[in-house]
Amino acid sequence: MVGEGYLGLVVFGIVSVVIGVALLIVNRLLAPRIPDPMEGYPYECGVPLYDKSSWLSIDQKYYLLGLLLVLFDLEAAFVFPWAVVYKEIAKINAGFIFTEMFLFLTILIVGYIYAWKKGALKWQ
Amino acid sequence: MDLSVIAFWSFSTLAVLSAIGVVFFKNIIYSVLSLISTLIMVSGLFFTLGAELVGALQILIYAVAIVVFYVLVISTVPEYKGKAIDPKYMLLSLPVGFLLFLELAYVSVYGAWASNTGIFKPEVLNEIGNVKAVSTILFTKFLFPFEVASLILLVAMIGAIILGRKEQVMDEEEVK
Amino acid sequence: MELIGVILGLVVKSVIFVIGMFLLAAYLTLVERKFAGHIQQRPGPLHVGFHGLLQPIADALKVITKEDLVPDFVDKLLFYMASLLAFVPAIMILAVIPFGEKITLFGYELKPYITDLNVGLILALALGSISIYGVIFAGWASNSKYPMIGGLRKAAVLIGYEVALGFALVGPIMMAGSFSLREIVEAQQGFFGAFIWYQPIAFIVFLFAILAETGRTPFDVQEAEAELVSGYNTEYSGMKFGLFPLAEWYIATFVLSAIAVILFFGGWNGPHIFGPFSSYIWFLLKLGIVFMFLLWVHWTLPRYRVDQITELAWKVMLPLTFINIFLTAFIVVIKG
Amino acid sequence: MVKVRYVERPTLSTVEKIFFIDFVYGLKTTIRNFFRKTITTIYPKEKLVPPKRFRGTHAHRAKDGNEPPSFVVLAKFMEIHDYESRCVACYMCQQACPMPTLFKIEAEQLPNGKKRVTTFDMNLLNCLYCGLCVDACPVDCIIMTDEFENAGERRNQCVIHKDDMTERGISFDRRRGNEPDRIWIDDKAREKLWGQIEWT
Repeated sequence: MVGEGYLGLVVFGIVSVVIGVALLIVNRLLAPRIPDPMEGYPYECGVPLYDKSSWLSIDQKYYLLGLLLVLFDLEAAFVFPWAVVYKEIAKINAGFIFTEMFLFLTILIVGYIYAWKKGALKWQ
Repeated sequence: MDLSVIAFWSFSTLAVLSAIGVVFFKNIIYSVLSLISTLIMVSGLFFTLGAELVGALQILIYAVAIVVFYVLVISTVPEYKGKAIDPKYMLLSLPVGFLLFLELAYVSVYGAWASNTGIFKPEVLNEIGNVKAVSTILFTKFLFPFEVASLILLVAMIGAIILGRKEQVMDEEEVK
Repeated sequence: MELIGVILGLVVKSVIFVIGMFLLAAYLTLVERKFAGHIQQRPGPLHVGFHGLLQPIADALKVITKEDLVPDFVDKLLFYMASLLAFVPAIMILAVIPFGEKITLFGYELKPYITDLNVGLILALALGSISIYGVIFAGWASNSKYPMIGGLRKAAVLIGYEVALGFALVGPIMMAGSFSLREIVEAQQGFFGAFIWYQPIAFIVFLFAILAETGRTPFDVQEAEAELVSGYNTEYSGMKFGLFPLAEWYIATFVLSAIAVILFFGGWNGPHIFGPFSSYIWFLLKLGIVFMFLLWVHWTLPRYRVDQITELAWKVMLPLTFINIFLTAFIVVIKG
Repeated sequence: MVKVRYVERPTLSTVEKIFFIDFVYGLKTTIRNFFRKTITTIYPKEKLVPPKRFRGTHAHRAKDGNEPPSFVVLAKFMEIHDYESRCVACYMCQQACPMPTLFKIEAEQLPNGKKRVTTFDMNLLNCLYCGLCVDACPVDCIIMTDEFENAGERRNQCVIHKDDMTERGISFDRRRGNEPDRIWIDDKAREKLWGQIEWT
């Protein structure tokens, strides 16, 4: 059964969550609580706050690279299975499996070069 | 009760719950968090069904790349805009969502009826592992869709660059 | 009933692994502080215990008894959750890492790992990236400028190294023909079987990605002390704060250098000169060397700018990985 | 008109780029430091002796026979006994001080027509140890010593008075009075750390 190996992963995850939460709770219980009027003030190097919230719009310089990341990660998802079987298929028919990925990667490298030339990889 | 049945029900319950969270959380960051949770739970579903490669790639691509992209987008949206709920979008989104649901239901029911085990019997699968089975199938039987996928990715990349570049937008304004 | 026994065994094993990792990480702080101190010609911790040997315990006690401050304008739930979100995925990578061969001791078979998965490598990669969310959300939840900028910078770094890391792993996977970390180690037999001899480019890219992922110096933009007071964890205190450096600097660095050892240095392979524990000793020895090298780099280099990191990743590292993939394809065909 | 000179950034050669030569140089430097002896002093256990010119806590020189000629003139109008503070209450230090509230100097007229300094307090919490008062003093009275441990538990412990300043001045002159005036006590140690200095 394939799923059984993952039982360990799930158990480990739950244990680590429990230990992490326990640490936070222990800290909460042990720690002294000395209220101070300014203790909840956000740290701004001692200068009074300019505006209360920082959840404002920030000009994101990497919007386009974020899109490209999604595309390249998808591409990696295709390359990974290829890499796994490459060694075994190469014994039978090396030219076939190599050409296949060569085509795939070449098409994508064309896209990559296009992105580079268009300046998509730059800080905008 | 079998372990995989328990796992299936708990993963799917959590996935549905966090999917509801994605829709109904008013704070946009909480929506993203529950989106991550949904995606991880769905990958857990893949794992319980024995599709290891798909599950792992699900985490890698969806939970990392796509969510990071969402975080980038959200950081450009002010908080007050993220909280606004406009009911008029529901008019459009409800029927479209229902249509998508119907399509998915059709595909999955049809797929369950039409699929066969193919060359990989369960014994073979246990021996060589799910990953190699998927890869072998992908690079022999489904070779053409695989190469077409690269073309689709190329088109998507070019489209993204043309849409996303800031200079391009400026040019269009000048033309008008 | 059998199932409950299995789960109980797994729980005990997981607790041992997590607590062990905690103690190890605590002492890794001492190693790092001593090393950093001597690199700057100062002795590092010296007074608590013999040459500071009890310093990690003192630090842990201090962190756990600090006042648990929550600033006024933060998003409280997310504020607490972010530190867990950084810590849990980082330590979960530990579950898929094998530390050595199985040994039989007093009639029990001891497996030095929690699970051995067929897709261990991809899972480790994905979990490592998920732990970055902790940093990003910590920055967002703090609702303060420095943490916000730190979190967004980390997101930008993630965008940079993620792709290069993914493609760098393709080379070793091709050589080994598996995602399972155990099988990758078994594919590297002998001294010249280690993948570092065939994959130097992939190793350089992987090193770059480790440094970027764990926020070590050439790429530590998210907490650049000189510009952003302490970056994403400026508003944090107490154990909430303690989990961040623990996760990012110690657990993640340790675990990722373990993966580097597995991928490039032949894992636990080595001459059997230490008796039954030979494989563990080899593994920890190699891991220690990689870890110390990362520390060495951390305490040597100045910091890159954010845009420089992304440009480095996309314009240098990514083409290098493409070249590496083609070279490896040829090598595998020639080797047969 | 200001002339702007652009400095070309040093660029790496191809070989340096490919083999990370500068990176290796950096690693070499740090690892060399790693094997060197540490140069720290373990402070509360070991203490460095600061150079004579060190600007530490203030002190008053006493009337001990080494006074400058200006004091000899002024002393005729002052009621100062031997081994008492030389201060003549001229307020020059207060004038020179960038901080208006640092000094509190008071003097009184005695029945015999002479002047006696009653109060000379310095609030060191306000002091930035610039040493301007030392320059301003006409009778070489106020000096700065090598004492640097002047932290106190309360704020009023940081105010120093005339008598303890005199005491500190006497002990400073006794300890360091005959020492040559230079920064490094040991030239050899300096050369080992910094190398030979070439004067033009």
